[in-house]
Amino acid sequence: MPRSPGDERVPPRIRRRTALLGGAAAVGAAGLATGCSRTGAEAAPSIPEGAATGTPADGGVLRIARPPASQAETLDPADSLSAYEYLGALYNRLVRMDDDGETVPDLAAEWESDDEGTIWTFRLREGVDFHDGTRFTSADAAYTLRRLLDPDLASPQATVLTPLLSSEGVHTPEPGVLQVELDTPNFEFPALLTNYHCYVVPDGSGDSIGESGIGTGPFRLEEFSPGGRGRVVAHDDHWEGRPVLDAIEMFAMTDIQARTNALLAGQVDLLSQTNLDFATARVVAASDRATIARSVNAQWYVLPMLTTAEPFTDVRVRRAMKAAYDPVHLLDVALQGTGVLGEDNPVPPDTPYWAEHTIERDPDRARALLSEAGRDGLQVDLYTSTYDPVFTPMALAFRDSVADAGIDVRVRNASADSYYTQIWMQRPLMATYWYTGRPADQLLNQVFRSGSSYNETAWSAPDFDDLLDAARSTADEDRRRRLYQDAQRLVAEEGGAMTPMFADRLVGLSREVLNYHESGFEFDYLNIGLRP
Amino acid sequence: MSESNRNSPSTPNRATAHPAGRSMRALLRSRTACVGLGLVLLHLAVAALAPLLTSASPTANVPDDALLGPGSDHWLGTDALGRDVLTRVLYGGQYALAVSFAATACAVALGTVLGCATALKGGRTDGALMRVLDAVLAIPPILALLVVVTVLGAGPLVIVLAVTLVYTPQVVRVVRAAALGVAPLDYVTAARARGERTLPILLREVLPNIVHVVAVEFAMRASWVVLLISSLSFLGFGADPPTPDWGLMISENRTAMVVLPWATLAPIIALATLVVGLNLSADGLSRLWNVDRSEEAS
Amino acid sequence: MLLYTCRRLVSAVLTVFLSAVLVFAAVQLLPGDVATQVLGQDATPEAVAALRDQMDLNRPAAVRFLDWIAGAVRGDFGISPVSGEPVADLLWPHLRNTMLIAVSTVAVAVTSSVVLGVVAGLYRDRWPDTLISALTLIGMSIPEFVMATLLVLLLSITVPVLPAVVLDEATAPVADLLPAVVLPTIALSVVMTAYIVRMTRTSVIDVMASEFVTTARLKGLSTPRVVVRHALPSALLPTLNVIAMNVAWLVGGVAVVENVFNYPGIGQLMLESVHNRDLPVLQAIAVISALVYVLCNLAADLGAMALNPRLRTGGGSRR
Amino acid sequence: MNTESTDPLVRVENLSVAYTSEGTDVPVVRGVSFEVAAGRTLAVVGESGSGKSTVAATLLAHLRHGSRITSGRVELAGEDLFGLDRAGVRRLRAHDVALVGQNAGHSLTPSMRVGAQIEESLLPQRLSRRERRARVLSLAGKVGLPEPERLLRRHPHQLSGGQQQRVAIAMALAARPRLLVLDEPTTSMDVVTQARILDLVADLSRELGLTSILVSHDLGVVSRMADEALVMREGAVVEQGRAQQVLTAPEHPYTRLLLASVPRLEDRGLAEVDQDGTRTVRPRTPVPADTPDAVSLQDVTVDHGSTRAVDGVTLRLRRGEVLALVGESGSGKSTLAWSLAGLHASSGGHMLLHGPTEGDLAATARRRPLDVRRRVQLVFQNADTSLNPRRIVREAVRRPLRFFGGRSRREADRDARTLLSDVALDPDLSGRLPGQLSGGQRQRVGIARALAGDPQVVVADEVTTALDVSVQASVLALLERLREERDLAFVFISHDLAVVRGIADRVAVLRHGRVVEEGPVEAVFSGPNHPYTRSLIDAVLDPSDTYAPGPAPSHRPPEPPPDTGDDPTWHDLGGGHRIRRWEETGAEASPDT
Repeated sequence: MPRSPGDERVPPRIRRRTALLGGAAAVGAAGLATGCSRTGAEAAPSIPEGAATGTPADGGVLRIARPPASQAETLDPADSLSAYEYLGALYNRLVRMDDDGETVPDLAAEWESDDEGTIWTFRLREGVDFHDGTRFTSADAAYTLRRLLDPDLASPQATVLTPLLSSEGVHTPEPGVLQVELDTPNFEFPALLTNYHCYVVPDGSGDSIGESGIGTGPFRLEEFSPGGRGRVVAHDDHWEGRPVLDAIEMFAMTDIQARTNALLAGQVDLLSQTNLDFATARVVAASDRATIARSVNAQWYVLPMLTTAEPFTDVRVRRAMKAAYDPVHLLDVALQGTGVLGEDNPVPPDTPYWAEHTIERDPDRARALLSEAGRDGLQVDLYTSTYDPVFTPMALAFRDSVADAGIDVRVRNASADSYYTQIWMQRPLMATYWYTGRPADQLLNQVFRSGSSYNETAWSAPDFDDLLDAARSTADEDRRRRLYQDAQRLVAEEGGAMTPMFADRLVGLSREVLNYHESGFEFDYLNIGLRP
Repeated sequence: MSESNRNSPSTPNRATAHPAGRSMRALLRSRTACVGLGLVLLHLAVAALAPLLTSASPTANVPDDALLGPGSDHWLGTDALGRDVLTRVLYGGQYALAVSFAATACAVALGTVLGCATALKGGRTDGALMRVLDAVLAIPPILALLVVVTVLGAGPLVIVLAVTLVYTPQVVRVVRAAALGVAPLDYVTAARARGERTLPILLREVLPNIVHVVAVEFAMRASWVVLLISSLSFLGFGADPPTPDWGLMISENRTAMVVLPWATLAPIIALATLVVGLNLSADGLSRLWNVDRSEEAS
Repeated sequence: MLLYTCRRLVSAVLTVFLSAVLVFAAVQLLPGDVATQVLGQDATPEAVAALRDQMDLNRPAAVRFLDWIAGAVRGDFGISPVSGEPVADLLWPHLRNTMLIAVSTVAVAVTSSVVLGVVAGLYRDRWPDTLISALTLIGMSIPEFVMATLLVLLLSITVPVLPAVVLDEATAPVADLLPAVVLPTIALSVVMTAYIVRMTRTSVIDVMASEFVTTARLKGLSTPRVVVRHALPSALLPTLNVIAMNVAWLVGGVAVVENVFNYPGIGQLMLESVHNRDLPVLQAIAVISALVYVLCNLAADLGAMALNPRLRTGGGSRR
Repeated sequence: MNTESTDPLVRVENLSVAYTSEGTDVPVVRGVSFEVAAGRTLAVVGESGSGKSTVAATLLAHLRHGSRITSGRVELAGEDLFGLDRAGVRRLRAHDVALVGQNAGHSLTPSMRVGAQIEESLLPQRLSRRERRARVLSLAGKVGLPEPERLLRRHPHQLSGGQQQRVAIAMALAARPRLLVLDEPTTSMDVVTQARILDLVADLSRELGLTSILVSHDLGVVSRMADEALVMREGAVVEQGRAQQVLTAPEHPYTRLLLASVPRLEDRGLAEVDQDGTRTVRPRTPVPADTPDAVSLQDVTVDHGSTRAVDGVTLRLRRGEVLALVGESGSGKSTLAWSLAGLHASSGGHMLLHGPTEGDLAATARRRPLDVRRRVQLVFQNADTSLNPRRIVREAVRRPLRFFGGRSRREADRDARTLLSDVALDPDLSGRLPGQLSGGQRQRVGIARALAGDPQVVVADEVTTALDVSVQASVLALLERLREERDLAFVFISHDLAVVRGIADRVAVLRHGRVVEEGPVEAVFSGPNHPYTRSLIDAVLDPSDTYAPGPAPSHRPPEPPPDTGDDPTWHDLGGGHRIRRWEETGAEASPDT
């Protein structure tokens, strides 16, 4: 099973007004996948495992439907409201992440650190030009990095990078070399630069980059309107070679149902950032115009308990909740098997640093824990939304399965558009997800470290923080891995996040599309094409 | 001059019947009203008796039974969570009927009181109230509803409150017009000449004579409220899952309509027949009682 | 007549003003500070204070209202704190797009419903009436979101002749939006036609039973002449109101249909703004909708004046 | 078409019409037969529900929705009207038969200019536009529309009732019909206008040699207009013959009853009518001059907004006396009555209640003390709307009993039954709803309700206007009896001088809110009079009068009263009879503009 590594995802875009109410709904993905052959009156069409490959036609225009980040979205990669789909087409980073979660070269050809893990030297690729014809140098890379650290810009990635370095530590010894001097040793530093906020922009372009979109990527910007449509065209002089397509058109659509209809009606070719529920996926797969491609383990689902809110301030209640629910039931109902168990550990299975760990379901223990905490017959509201079609089935299945432990869950539906402003990190218990594809270090630091901006459970455990610090500064790979694994176990046992499962993303795309490949935050814009 | 014998007092069957019996019989003679009220009663009965009609649970998720077509175990198949569609449709009326009827009742009751009072009071109070109500009417109902529901959360009580808020002005208009039609009639004048107070005049003389308008208004308004609430559910502001509610079911299953038609069609049909029933009731009753419905524009 | 028109105009302005007051007051009552809403949970107190200052939240409500209304009159509805753009820039394109649907829907619905209503009224209780009445009943009973969904399924997905959703943004040229207008127009027309047909039918039946129509018939006039010259002007009077109400409803209430079609109209903007608590936009939408509502009613009244000479001459009944 | 003069133009044979109601046939017309010769006028007479309008409509091949012919045929010049196809029916209506309806205000299309409506009737004649215009103008002149050029461009609501009816007549004549059907053409008009319209129709019929069928409930109108008469009752013909014959020597008891019930100007008291149609006039015993006042009015004014409806009226009403207020609509008589009953506040002058209970009547009902309030009671004109349709008769009477008398429910029920029998209603009807009663019965309930307050003064506002003549006679008799039994004073408002003649002791004639003449009934009806009073008296049609075919009787010129006294406002003729001085202008007596 391929794994999906990656970098970060949704919460950075909290302010987006995405999606759809109206839309899709509860329903789970279902069974067709392995092991689930239904003998119901209606045999479901099977869902293909991957996208079609082959030799595409030269050129062509691909139409992508995407959820807008906001009506005020921008092409500035560092901004919290950046228009995600454009970034990969327009820009490059110094480094990117491959399918196995390893950091690999992009604009940086190679890199190394000193023994302490404090001074990192990146040797940059030569002969790379920006779309406006200017040559890419280390000045651009340094400018990009310093911008990310600029407190006025308030880039989400700043919260990850600021503890490590300051702009004084960024040096450009020569045009082809970038040197970064960290404040604290970190052997995972390059992995942090795979984040999609770290795309390289031209030196001094800060004021205009949000509209100009000038980068080194395979496509250059022709047209962009925030929250509306846009178009990028092939950049003939791209350093990796000209992309297959002539152009990509992007259409912003908040409603997941609208996106699906557009695909089914042949108005668009690909649905970006859209996980289709299983029933819809079946409809799409059955259509003669469109089909489904899976992005395996592309997101992990989580029910974060806010550890600063009653009743989850008590670790016994958190443990009781974790012991009470049946992840297998959740996986069956919500995903119909198109995923794997999470065991309350957000690091994807089989990725570097993954800790194997299991949690036993035990309703009786849950009852005992609750009674110990004085919370017999616990009643909680669980917020969900149509933001993602899996939330509600997951919440309903959760509600079913904790009933055995005497826990009464009331599922409350909240509006999708304001879900991440009104509910997330505000309500004691809700349903959410993250895209996989972020390095373990970034994940654990960003989502679980005390005081981190995306710490959705508001968990604060000094021993956990210490483990992370120790891991970062440990040069020895094995030792580092063990430290990270210890940290994961701590999350699973004491943290506030219930992570029932990793899910495949069911991506809707036209049958005309060839060579679609996406993993984590890496989308292959270069090779995607249309059937000849 | 009236030539017909229709109102002639000598027609014997009219003269002897008890008033209540008479209106009952008239009702039975109006096919429209009968069919309409019959449909509404059927829905009420099904909603009330749902637990007896089906043994399945409307909320239990059975992943192994997901997305089945119609069959002997599940007459209308199952939805994506393996819930029996027929069971959910049968239970589905409970929420729609309870919330819609409660909301309509509140709006109509409040509107009737205000409408009668303002019609009898007349003068400046009436003018001012109507002006304010006009201003309220000018604000799109869906906007007001959405704002109230977003701010207060989407509970059934909130929806009742919001619908009352939105529809009361319209009821006031209709009832006021009806009351204004009654107010200058001589029997009201007679009561005023006796020096009776406003409340007894309202209760004894005016209300009994616009009760039919109120009844028609109720039926009509209820049909709108049912649709409105289903729209709210559709937009995600209605019932919380897993409540079996028609609007929610339509919204949940509509994407899969191609492969799973009944999960969407069944709640649509249930919703439509209820609305048809309410509309037919309103039609039949208004024709039976000669209610002028031109004020109903809103 | 002029006097009457002026009086109606003044009262229309007053109604809109009152609506504005109500909307503004209601918004003030909303729980939660706008500044906190906008900046989110982690905002520093200084940032909140700065934004409050920028948004003028520290001044008394009455002063802010007057400022706002003064701006609104000039078409300036302030700045949307969510998108940072002037509200007017968001509002006008969306309003224009909704008007596209509204105008075509009105055109389709009014023509078809008046024709159908007259036919039903003339053939009262015979098969054309039964058929039309049954169809309108169905039209009224199916929620418009269902109608819209079915239309998409039918005319966009199964037989792909029309776009299922709108890919363009609000500011797209009208020509680009036109194909996308068709399905929403059909979905809305069905519902609207149903309501107008019923009203037209009832009023045609009433008028056809009136003494003056009987008199016209007894003069030996042809049926078309009786219907068109004698009956219709009076029969359309009550219909005007329904039409006005429906137009107003179109502007305020198409949210659901626009949602299904991803149509960048005022309803869509409204839904977005509700979710984002973009209050300045909501206020502007409310006031604009109120204005449209009042204008529609005004138009209906003026139309009634055209159809009913009694209103035209000040209503002096000398009988 | 056969136009041989010996054949009757119209022949109706054994015509029966029924309508279907809730599955059963209800007959409306039963076996009616008659003929009308060309150039003659036939009157169809009957009370409400007699089927007379239905018969008239069949002559235009018209039946009401839901009605059908169950037997018989209707012929015009030998052609069966109900055998015609659509085009034939249109031809018939466009060329041969025209209708003038009861209420021109309702029968003219409100959205069309009246000129256009007349012109429409000319369309079948295929004239040029100019010819049509000319014809319309000449027609307008013929029916006596003043300033036709201007009036024809108006809409119906801008015309007075009389003008509207003239337009309707012009419209009917435009088709140059052979038969004119007049369905209650003057019923909704005041007497003076009625007289003028009737004159016009009579003149035109003669001039154009029209054949007419006149439907009316008013025997006076019939005697004025018809050559022949046909009396209908409950759908069947009870008597027919030459009009004069039918009206002076009726054979059928129903016709006799009908005729006897018509109040006449020459009656010197109230006529009592037996079931067989014999009438006895009981002469009025004058109220003694020293009887104390029940109500006195001094310079009373009442305003409706900015218009003055009642302008300085001074009147007195003695105990046991009936004071009639007479005038056309808009004269202020009803306003004055409503002020007395406490429904309008007066804006000036004094209004006092005398007698056992005394009080100021200037205040509205709610401000009057309960005991004053109950002493002045109102009976309404329209029995249909004066009773709450959702309350049974007993409740209608019981409510004031309990409200005023504070009786217990049981006492009130008992007293209500007594009251109902006092107004000659079967107490068994007390459980009925008003909709289940006849018009006369309803009016009696209204009277009983007024009596429940134990009043000293009853204000009766046009209480018999909406009733058929036979019922009117019995209600008038009831009022007279109650007056005697209870020593009641009545303010009796009416526009019908013949009724007033029978019931009133004194008469006050109102015009534009002022009293123009006041006096004992004998004195007023014998004259001399104010010209306005005179025109009202002259317009009364009496069924026993025979009108010579020819010009209408010329109105007697007002006799100048002998100048008495030097009051600048009034001629005082003695005996309480006084007449307001007037300017000698023609405008005084011409309401029909």
